[in-house]
Amino acid sequence: MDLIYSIFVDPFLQMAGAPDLLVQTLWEGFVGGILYALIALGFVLIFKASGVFNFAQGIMVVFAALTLVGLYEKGVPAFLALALTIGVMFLIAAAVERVVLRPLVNQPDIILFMATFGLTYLLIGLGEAIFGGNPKVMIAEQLYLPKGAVDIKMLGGVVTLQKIDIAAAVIALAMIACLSVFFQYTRIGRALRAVADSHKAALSVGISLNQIWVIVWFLAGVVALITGIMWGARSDVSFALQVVALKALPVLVLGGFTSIPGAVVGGLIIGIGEKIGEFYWGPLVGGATESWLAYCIALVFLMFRPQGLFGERIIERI
Amino acid sequence: MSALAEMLQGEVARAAAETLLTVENVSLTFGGVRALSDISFDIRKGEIRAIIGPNGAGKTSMLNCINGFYHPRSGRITFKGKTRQRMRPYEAASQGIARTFQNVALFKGMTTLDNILTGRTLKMNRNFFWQLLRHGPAMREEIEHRIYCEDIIDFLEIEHIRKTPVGKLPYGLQKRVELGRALAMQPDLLLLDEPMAGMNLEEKEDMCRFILDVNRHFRTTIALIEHDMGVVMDISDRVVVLEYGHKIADGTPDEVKADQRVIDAYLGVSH
Amino acid sequence: MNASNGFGPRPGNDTFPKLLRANAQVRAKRPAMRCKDRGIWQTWTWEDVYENVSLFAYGLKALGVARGDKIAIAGANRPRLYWAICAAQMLGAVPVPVYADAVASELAYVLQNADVRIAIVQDQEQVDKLLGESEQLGQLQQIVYDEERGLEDYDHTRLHAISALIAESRDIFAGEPGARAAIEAEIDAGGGGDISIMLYTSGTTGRSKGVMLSAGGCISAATDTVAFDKLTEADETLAYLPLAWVGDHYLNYAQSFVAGFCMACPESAETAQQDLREIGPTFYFAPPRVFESLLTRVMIRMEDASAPKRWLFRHFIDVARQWGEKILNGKQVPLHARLHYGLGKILIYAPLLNVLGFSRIRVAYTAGEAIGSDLFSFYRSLGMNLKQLYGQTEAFLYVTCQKDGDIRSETVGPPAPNVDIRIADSGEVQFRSPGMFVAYYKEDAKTAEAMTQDGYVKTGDAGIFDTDGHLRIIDRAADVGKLDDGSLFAPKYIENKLKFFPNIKEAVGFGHDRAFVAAMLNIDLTAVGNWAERNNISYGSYQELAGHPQVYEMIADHVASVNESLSRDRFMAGAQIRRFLILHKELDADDGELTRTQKVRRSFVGERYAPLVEALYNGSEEADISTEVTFEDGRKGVIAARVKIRDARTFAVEAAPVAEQVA
Amino acid sequence: MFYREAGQFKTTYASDMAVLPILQDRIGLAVILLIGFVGIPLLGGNFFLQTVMIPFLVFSLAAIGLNILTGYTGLLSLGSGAFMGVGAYACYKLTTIYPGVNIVIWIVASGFFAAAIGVVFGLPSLRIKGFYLIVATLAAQFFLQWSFVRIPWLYNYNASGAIEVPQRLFAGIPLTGANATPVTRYLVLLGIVTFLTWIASNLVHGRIGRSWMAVRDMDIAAELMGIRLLPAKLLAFAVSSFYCGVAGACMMFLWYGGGEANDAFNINQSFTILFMVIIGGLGSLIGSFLGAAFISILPTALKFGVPALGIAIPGTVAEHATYILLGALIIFFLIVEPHGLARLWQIGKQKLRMWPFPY
Repeated sequence: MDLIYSIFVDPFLQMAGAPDLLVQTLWEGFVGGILYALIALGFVLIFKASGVFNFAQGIMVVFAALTLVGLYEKGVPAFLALALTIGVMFLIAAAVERVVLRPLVNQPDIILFMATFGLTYLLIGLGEAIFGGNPKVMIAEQLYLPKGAVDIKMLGGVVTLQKIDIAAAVIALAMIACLSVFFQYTRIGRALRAVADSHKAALSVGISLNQIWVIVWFLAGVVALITGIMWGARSDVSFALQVVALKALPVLVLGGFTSIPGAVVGGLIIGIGEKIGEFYWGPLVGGATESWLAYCIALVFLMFRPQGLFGERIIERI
Repeated sequence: MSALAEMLQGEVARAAAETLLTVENVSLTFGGVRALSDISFDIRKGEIRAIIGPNGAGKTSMLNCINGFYHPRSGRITFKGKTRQRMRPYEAASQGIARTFQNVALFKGMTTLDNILTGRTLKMNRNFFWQLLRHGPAMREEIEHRIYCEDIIDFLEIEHIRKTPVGKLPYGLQKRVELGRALAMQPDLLLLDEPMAGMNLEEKEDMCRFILDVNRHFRTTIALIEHDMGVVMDISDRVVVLEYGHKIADGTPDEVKADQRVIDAYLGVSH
Repeated sequence: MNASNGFGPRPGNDTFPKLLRANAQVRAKRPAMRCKDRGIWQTWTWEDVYENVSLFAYGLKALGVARGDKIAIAGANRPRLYWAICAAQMLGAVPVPVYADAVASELAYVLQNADVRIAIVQDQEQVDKLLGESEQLGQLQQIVYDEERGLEDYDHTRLHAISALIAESRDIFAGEPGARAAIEAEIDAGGGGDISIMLYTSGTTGRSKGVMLSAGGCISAATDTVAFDKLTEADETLAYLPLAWVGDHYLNYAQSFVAGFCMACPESAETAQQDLREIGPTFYFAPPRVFESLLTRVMIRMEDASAPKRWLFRHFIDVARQWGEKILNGKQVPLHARLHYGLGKILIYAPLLNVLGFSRIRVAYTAGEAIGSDLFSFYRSLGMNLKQLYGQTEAFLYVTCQKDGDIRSETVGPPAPNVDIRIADSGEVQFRSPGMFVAYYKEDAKTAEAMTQDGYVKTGDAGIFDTDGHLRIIDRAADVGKLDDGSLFAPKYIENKLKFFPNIKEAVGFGHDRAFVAAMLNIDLTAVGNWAERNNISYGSYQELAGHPQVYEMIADHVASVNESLSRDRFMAGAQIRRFLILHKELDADDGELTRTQKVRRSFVGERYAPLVEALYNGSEEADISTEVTFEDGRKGVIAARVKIRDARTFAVEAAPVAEQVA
Repeated sequence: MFYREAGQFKTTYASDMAVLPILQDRIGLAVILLIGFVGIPLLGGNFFLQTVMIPFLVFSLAAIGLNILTGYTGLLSLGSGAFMGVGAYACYKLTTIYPGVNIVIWIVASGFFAAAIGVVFGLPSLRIKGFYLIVATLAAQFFLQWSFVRIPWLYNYNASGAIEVPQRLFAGIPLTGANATPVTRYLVLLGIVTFLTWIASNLVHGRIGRSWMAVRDMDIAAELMGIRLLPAKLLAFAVSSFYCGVAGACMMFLWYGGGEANDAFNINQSFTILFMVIIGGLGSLIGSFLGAAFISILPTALKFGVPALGIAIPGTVAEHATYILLGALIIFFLIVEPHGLARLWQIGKQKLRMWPFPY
């Protein structure tokens, strides 16, 4: 009886009781969700254009961040380091296209998927070999990212917003906006969209498939870098992030593999969902539910909409 | 007068006795698009029934409704006296409806023999624990069904590819294997979706022979979709003609050939 | 006739049904027949076969088969058809196997000629042939078939399924014990003197004749050779040769009944190769051309192998060439050679034989035509005990056969056991043998022709005994001629020597009553085609390739080496080839240039290509020819060509030709 | 080259449908088993058994499990690590509650618990396909991993929070625990693996295996053949998890001799096993072994093999090298032979059968 109470009544009473806490939690969730969305975005970019389910996105984030920090530690000025890192991401993109994608073209999805697994291990190995395994601190202020926090009095309480979080949210949203514009209005963007539908179409636009792959993987790399910076600034840069990045999966499942807005919405649902869940229901089961709650949320959604939130209903033909 | 009435009664009674499957006012829609509207026809025991029509006439959708893959929005389908609204494909299968597909749907990773053996799945009932051993009863059952499949293999003259993975086979043979797989189910009603699509003349002739033989030997009722009018008219007893989801004619090949609407419908389509 | 020459039946089981009954007792559970069907080798033990044959026989009896009736049997090698043969013999009727691929009219001729009342056939195809010829076949009363497929809707008043017959009799046997006894009685009633089977000779000349063979004779002959080759019930054979050919009846049917071994029937002609590989027979027979095409395919397949493999292959094949036969013949061989050969056995020979399905072969025979020494020794050098025999339908096959370990390619070996052979003054080989035929059916005149007064059979082949008593068949006696200088001219002998070159497919030799020997040749399109590809010579057609100068060069060498070997032969040295040409078209049975059994019709070719023959002898460098041909689809057409003629290198005669030897 | 198939003809369907219809293959298997059961225990030192053979066998078992799910039924899973955990913890609880019962029985029995859990997480597979299914399995992975840590009852409230494998005897010989010699543990493990492999091959060669493959190759057609998708898929999940579970139990009791979920049964474990299946070859039992051998032995070979060659490399470097090499190899394999080692094996075998011919 009181179990039912503690599940279905008590949490809501708490919310009502301390709305400021609720808002705080929501905000936390929101920022977390944004970052999930960023990672998911990387997946979406690549999946859209090359149909490859790029499992390596997570490690790309880590790798990008590590490169940035690593370069800085080697004494490279922050923004030069940033530029160089972007260059590195481009090299990676080019290499991936040449070494992995081109030989595997026309292979079944599962094979390409597996190949990105291989890529993941490769990058982990490289990252650790070059930069060492131990966590690093993101060079936030050198990049003029704000630090400290603003306290907002509201609902008879105080909601604390980390400036970095606000920055993260803003930058992320800005970037998402840019990408959507890029896809909607630029020639390359349209070409990329075309590829998603049919490769011939893309060629007709006059861009070779290989170029397109390089471009999307590079874009994904840049997204990864920004994600890495943000995430790094909030916590620190470590390989643990790679497992966190897996949460992009439920996000994608919710948002659909090919939809940018989907990624955002999915990200927010997951982010907020798991924070709320952890904060209000977590204690019941001993806490630390973030590790799995995201997936279960996605699962529940899937049971009702197997094609995700934004995917359209599949009519099976035979 | 009353005699006539009786006669009619008799007629009706016999017709009823003969019909294996009746489709009544079936309609099917995909997100607003009407694939089938208000289709009715019947299939009698032991006949070869053809469903023809221009591309997109809804022929395949019709078959999909019959074997429960699609669920009609309205209308009734009665098979062997049992009427049903919704049912899962495997239920249709277990009631004795087998099916081949427009673009071959074989199990690419498996050999011809294994493909045909899957057709026996419903007839196999040794439980999981015997399967673990694959000896004794399980093996005996396996063999008994192997023998049945070997008869089919012999019947379809595909001995030489018995153990070839079907993925490696030429199209014509794949079609034949698929027919074999359907036959292995010992169906009461066999649905053939364009059994001769993309075949050369020789292969078509073979396939015709097989279809007729199946109908004769196994006394299997057959409903088939086919584009090749010549073939259809030769081998089928009765023909339903669909166009844009509507039924425009139904009757013996000659009747259908004579029907003005059919002629119009086919003027557009090249054959 | 049998009685007179003492080659008649011997005591013991003197008919095949009796042998079957005996086998059903001594080796009841051992396999007697197999047939690849429904994906596995269905197997019948001797017991099963005996049971089925008895039932079958009873069924036939019910259809009115009486002693002395002729029963035609047409179809592929199917156990049920072999049962049919034995069932007929049980009832004292005479089975008459017919070539399954014979066209309706040929079939009709045989059935008519043999007064067949009942035909037992394999399937719809054969039934249709018979029904098609029904007006010629007035005397044909019943047709019994094996495979139901397609016959369901036929009128079954005169049509019966073997399975049905057997099933009915089974019920009867179950019901009344008398039935079985009746069959037993029929078996006992049979005797060695009975006509056991009637085989129609494929007539190279004229209509084919029914050769009647006595049960006792067949069995004695088979008994001798079974002993000769030490065949036991443990052996296995693959019965893939035509039922109607003496070879199949002897090697598979007769010998398996005598020795009690198991014969296996392939699933179909197409799968025969695969089935051979599965069964892996221990006793095997094939005509030379089979071995030849097999070798060709081996070589072609090896061409695609990786370089190291090819090297291995060539290396060890050479080793085999050098030592293999010696080892097989149990000669003295140095140890290192044995080791080297042993290694080759592991790496090449054994696997190769395995892929070909020859791993288990103990005895293999080839016959029918002469076999090239290279070809012959290739298989022997791999360790396969391939031997030659010389035989005839009239002899119930064996006249001579080679002993293990004493084998040479150019002879057919010493007389088979209990066979005595003499060379007539005409040079013709004549023999008396246990299995020799009784007479031609309804052809007493021809029978008399074929026999000498003192009961020898004329083979019609010219032969010579080597110093060590091995028989050498040179040619058809009729064809052996003389050159103007009187030296012996055996066209077939020369032609064969030419044909042993893979590049030469057919050869026709001329020379009788002429100044010298000349030859017309056909190149082998596959072999020469390959050669052309490898030397990137482009060609559009057979004609173009045949006319190509380089091809002429190559062939000229071949002819030269034939002459070289002829020059070393005291009998043949005089008959070296002086001039030759390569024909612009392949000799073809459809044009009547070959018999259906692919034998050259020399005289016919001579007439047809008269201008070329003329040119060969009048020394001209080339000649025009135009001939009517029949195409695949039966259309007729004329092809014309200008054919080049070459002189061939000849060699000094080492020993003076001894023409008087034969004359 | 070693094959002598001439004369190996089948007169019964039983022999025709045998798993190893060719005599030489049966001989080969016998030899391998002989080496496994006799040769290696005699010749292989403890170190070899402990660091090479035992891990190899454990992973083979897990790989077979995942292969049944992914290779035969076509359902992608990233939860195998967790299912292994279920087996391990089940076995731990069972043997603590009933110490009397022979540990081997518990090791195998623990598979059933894994199977049960597997079915639960398999339920979504009816509606969810392809990559979407990964989410379900990830949910399993993380939820289970979480509960291993959060539910102290599972590890008997140990201070360490880890499984502490107790000593269990059979006929006086310690099978598990500190005193169990590698040889005994190896033999027990080999016994289990051999038996379960036999079972697995029976399954995949029979009706059930066919329906799994049918579902994999064309689920729609399969359903129209009368194969019910949900039962087929759930069965696959159950059997797969069973094998993983047993593998997990073996890992803890016969290899690690104790340990904690977060390092033994984490997501990386799931990945590793997936690699084994991919590299080994989807839908092939031999492949599972080849893949397991390849991926489980590679790191060891690097760690100990390279120094053995005289090149001294610090452990960390070796670890990184392993990662890099592994990643590179995976990509390499996918490029040269997407069907994995099993296909290579097949090709090689075919070459030997056709020797000296190329085809």
